Amino acid sequence: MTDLAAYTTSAGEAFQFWVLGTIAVIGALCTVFMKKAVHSALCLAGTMIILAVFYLANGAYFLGIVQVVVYTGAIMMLFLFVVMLVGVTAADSLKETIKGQRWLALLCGLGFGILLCAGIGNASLNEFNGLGQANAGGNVEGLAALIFTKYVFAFELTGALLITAAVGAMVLTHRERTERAKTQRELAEERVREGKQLPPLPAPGVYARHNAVDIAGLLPDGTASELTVIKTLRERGQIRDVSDEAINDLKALEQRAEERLGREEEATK
Amino acid sequence: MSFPLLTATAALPALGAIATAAVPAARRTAAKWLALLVSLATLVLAVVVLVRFEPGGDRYQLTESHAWIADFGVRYELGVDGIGVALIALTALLIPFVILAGWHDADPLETRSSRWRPTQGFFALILAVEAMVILSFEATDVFLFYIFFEAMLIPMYFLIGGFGDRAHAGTDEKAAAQRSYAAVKFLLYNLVGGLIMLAAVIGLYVVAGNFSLQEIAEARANGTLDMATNTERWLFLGFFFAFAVKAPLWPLHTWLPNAMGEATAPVAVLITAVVDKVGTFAMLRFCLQLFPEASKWATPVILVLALISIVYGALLAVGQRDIKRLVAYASISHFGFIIMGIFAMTSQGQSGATLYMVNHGISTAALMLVAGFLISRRGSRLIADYGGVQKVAPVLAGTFLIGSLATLSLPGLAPFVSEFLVLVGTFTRYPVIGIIATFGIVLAALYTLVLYQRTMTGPVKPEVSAMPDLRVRELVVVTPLIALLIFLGVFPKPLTDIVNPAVEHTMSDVQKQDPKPEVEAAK
Amino acid sequence: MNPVNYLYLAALLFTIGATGVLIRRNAIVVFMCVELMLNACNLALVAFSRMHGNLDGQIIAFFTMVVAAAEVVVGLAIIVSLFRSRHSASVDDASLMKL
Amino acid sequence: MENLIALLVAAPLLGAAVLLCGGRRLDAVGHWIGTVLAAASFVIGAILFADMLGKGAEEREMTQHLFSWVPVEGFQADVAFQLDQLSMTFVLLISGVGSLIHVYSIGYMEHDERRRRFFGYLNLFLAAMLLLVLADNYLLLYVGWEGVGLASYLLIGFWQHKPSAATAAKKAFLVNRVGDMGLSIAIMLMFAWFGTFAFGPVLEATGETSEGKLTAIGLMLLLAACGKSAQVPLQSWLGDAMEGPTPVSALIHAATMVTAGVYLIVRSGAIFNGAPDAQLAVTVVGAVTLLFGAIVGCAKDDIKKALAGSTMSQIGYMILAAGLGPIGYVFAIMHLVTHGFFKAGLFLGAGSVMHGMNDEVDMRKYGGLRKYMPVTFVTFGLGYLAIIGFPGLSGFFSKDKIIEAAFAKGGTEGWILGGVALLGAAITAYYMTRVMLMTFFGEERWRHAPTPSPAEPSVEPAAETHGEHAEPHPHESPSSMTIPMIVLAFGSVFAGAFFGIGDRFIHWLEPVTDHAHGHPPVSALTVTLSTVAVMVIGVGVAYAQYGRRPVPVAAPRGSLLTRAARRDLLQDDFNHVVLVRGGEHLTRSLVYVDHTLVDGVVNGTAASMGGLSGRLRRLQNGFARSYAVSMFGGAAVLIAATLLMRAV
Repeated sequence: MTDLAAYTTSAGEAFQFWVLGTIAVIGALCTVFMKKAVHSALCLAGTMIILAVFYLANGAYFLGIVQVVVYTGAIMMLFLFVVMLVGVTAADSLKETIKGQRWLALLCGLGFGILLCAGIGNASLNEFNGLGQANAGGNVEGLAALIFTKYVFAFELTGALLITAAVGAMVLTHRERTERAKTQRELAEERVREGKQLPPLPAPGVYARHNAVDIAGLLPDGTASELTVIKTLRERGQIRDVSDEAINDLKALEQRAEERLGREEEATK
Repeated sequence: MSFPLLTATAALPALGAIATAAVPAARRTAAKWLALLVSLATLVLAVVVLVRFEPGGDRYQLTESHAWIADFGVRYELGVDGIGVALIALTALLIPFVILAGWHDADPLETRSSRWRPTQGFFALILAVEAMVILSFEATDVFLFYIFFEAMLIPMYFLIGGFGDRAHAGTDEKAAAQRSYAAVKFLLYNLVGGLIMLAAVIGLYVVAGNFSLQEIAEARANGTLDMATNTERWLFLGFFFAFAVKAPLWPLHTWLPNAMGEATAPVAVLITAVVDKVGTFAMLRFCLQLFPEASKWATPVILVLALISIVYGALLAVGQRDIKRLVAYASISHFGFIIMGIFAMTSQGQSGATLYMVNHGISTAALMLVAGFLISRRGSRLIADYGGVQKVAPVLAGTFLIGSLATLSLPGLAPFVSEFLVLVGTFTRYPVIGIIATFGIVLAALYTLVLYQRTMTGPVKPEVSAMPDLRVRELVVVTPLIALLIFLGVFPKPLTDIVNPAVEHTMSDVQKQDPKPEVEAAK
Repeated sequence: MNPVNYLYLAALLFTIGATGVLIRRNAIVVFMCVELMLNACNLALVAFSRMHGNLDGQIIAFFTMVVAAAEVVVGLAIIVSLFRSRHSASVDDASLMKL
Repeated sequence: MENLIALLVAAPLLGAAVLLCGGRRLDAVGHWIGTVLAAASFVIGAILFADMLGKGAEEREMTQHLFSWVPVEGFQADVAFQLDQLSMTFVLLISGVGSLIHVYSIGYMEHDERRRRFFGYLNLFLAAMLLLVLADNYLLLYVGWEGVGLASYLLIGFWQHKPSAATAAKKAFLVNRVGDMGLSIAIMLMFAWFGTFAFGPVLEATGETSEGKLTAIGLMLLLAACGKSAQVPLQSWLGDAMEGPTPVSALIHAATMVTAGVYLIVRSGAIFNGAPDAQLAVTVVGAVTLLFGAIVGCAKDDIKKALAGSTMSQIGYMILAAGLGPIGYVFAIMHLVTHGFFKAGLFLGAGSVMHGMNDEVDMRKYGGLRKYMPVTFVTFGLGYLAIIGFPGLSGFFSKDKIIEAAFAKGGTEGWILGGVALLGAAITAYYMTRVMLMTFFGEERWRHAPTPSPAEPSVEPAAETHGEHAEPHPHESPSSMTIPMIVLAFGSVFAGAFFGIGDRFIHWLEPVTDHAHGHPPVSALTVTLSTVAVMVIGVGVAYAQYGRRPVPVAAPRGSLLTRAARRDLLQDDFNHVVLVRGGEHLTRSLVYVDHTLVDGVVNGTAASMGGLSGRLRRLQNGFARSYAVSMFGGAAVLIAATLLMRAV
């Protein structure tokens, strides 16, 4: 009885595993196949939360919490920030540019997965003893005891690694100014020399009834000018074309005039 | 434990090379003198070796032996037999002349920066080559020999590729390209040969269990170590291939004309007179001694190849337009003679081959160095650019003529003795080959005399009309060589006395007797 | 249920992540896939630690997280500077390794 | 006494060394040094000769062993000399004529700035030639053999700035080298079969050797002799060799060097005696050359070339005689000596004529010179009478004996050879008379004919002072030139009689060459009479053609034979077309083969390697992701591998 229990888990956990596991896999797939980086990030976040649950279920309470706080809380947010910074690029499209890359990748993935499963399959994983006595003094205390005794060196090293990473990130992102900033005059002269777009870019937004940033300014012939809206919005396809608004307004005006005239005909009768 | 004479003989130029390389850029002349003095000191040591060596004594003398790589039984074993002594003497003798002849060959071009130090490099490399060559003549440990046999290539590569004729020094792009091509070709050919030999060396170790030439040879001799026929043949081929490339034997010869054509005359002398001798020397010492049966097995093929080399090299020499390439092909023909003499397996042939190594070294040095002086004056290697030099520079022409006559092995000059010995030695065992080889002497006369006629005689060409005759430095280089040629041609006894015992040893290695003359046989 | 399933799940996620790394061009998404792979490993480690009944597995998982964090910081920094320099976050644009 | 032998060689060798290495400071006295040393060698020779005469016929041979030259296992080559009657004859001839020609050259080369070197070369030649005849083994003889070849190369090409001279020199050396090849092969055969190549043992060993081997050796020796003695088919170089200064032509290409082949054959008599086939070959070569040279001699207008042709034919006589075996050896040598005298004299005379005629060599531009250069005329005339075998003069005795011996060969070949010899005598008389008449008699064709640019560069003041195209002023040569001519003329008159009467020469040489009396089918008197008869006929014909009628200045087109003869019977053309052209094509094609085939194989391998790597390089497309794929695949493969390993 006990050793049977040793080999299986409770039905509740099984249920939880099958449900959440499915979702986790779906999330992972979405991460890979979603077109927009934001969506991938969100799906990944979801998968991570589910994993956190699994950690908890496996008696890794500390890790579960850390997973939620550090990963889902910090790292994924970091990702989102970067996505925001970078904006949408042509790289987002799922169209493959390298010949045969996708099929190769899928093939390798498939084979790898199968092999991995096979490996797990014929690995002799018969012993199964839960974390009963390991977590007896509390999971966090257990971890702490190990980290600060057995793995203290590794711990110190990771600390050093973190600091290095922080410094490295700063170094990388901090842009070193090698040449002095161009003055207004120089910029102007440069523009004249290049000869394209001498005056400042046209402002977006005809009619101030909208949030004008996403509305292309109209050229004299009524078509929208690309120059007036920022690239990212354009690539996200979030620009609203209002070039036909004027016509709509005109239609509305005529309609109203007709209504009024019609009423007057009735009056004279 | 007496004074390690052999080590000293090799170590001196090695240290000299380092010292020369270390001379600061400004002190160019100092570097030249240093190199010259070191080479002369080496010559003195070589003479001491020559004196200390007793022709009648043991086969290997002045031996030294220290453990080196104990795990693989590699030992630092040195020792010389008569052949080695003669060749060491030749090397030590030629290097000072090479240095003197190349006195100005490596002066930096004004265009380069002052920190550029070609001169130091040039002379340091020459000394390095000398050290390695001498060591490979001394090494009696197969692995040790292999190391120097290969290491030699590195300085040679830089000497060929780095220093061209003053005629078209570095400035001329095309010449530079050809030069690097020649250098790479030289390197690749010899490397391939060396690698195959390395495989054979390892194979030998697997079979014999150590690298010591003497031990293996004794074991072979008294039957304690018997190889399977095929093993022996494969190992033999491995060794022979490397030596045939170095020697060079037809059809592995094509690197030599390029290398000698592109390198400066002194370096060309270094190649053909010194470095290539290691190949023929090694055939005599390693192939015959370690694999006597296989040697006998391969003899017919090798003789035919050597014969082809003789005739083919001579014919191609006739066809050349370039003085240095002509000498190169002549050397190929001569190496054919040497190899033929070695594998004729008669004491005349092998003594002849050994003498030939020495004499060919001296005669080619004489001819090539004079040709170098000629080229440096006119700035062209093409025969067609010369004519009537004899009128304006008689001494130059005279020395050139003597060099040519030595090359066609005129009786009274050293090469004749060796060539005739080789021919006789071959003839007594393989008459047909001997007779065909004799055509070589007619062809030799053809190409040397055509060369002399086209360059030295005839109406004086305007380009050469202002050509100065030999200077003192150049005379100092040429005169001793010519004197030596004549002396060894008239009285080669001192040389033969040293060589003969060694040859008898080799003959006994391959268990061959000279064919008895029929009249005595009849009696 | 046999907790070995956790391992199968981990393997699956890892493979998906790896494939993602291979087929996505947006550096950020590639990065996310790497994270996914790391998480899969963590899951496996946690499962192992449960099987063996000691906390070493969790410790390793913990270290993995820390390292992942560091890696993310640096990686994202790289991506940002890359984007700055060549106005694109596509990994294919950085193809200077070609001869 | 023996120790003097080495001095014979050493004296001129020393001279050569001193003169060639001495440099310009010796220019003033160089020629005297050379002459004195040559004379010294002659004096030593004379002393030895006197000593030799003092001994009995049998113990006259002396030897001197200097040192062991090439001591190698089973191969003994010594520097040792052997002086017997045969060598002695040559020594006297060489050093004697040599010294005379040294004296002559003092005058002849007076105005050549390279006279010192010329004398150095002459001494070198003397040394080599004496070494050749004094050596006691074939290898040392070979050294002298090639040494004289070198000397003749240097002297023919002495005026190197003339391309023709340089080419002629090279040609001479090369053709000689072909002969040398024969000699060296012969030596190898001796070594292989007898284990030695010293005269003594070899010639003894001939007894117990098969005829075939002796024939082989003999033929090889014959090849060598052909090369050195300008016998068909290797005769082509002699004509061109006339490019050299005239004293050289007299000394080397008439008196001494070209007779080395005769010496070789006579010296190796024992071998030939044992090989009748080889002997026959020798006689045939001799006979053919005899006619060949004579015919060529008839057609040449260049006085030296005409004399060269006659030299060829006279040596043909000697070779013929030498081929006859014991009945001929002595006469071969005898004719050799007398020929040495009169032919040298003739050449010196020719030189003297050219000396007076601005180096004009074309006999058609001579004529009537006898009253301008009487001494030359007389000496030349005596030499002429000697060579055509005028009764009583030296040529008569020697040539007549050879013809007898030829008949005495017996059988049809005896008749054939004898007939050829007779015919040769007639032709000799013809062309020599022609030379004589064209040069010294007839009207003075040089009066109005402007001399074309001379064949030899002007080294005399005559040419330098009144330029190239001025009309020549024939004048007698200085005494330094005439005295040797007189001496030689004296020799050519009396030598024959001295040797022939009482068979002195036979007794002198017999111990070495063992003489056998030949018995011609017809009486000796008949032979002699017929010889004189054909001589008279030859002279008569020549007189009819050139004495009676005026000689045209421009050579007439002449018959086909004449034109062929002018071109050395087309032998040169043959050589040129077959050997030179063929060789050129061969070498050129070989150069191509070497570059494309032998080298191409290697470069081809290299190129294919390069192509392969280039194709592999495509895989490196630089996209990180494709690298990642390969990594991933690799990982998969690794896992598979491990699993498999676990499985099995």
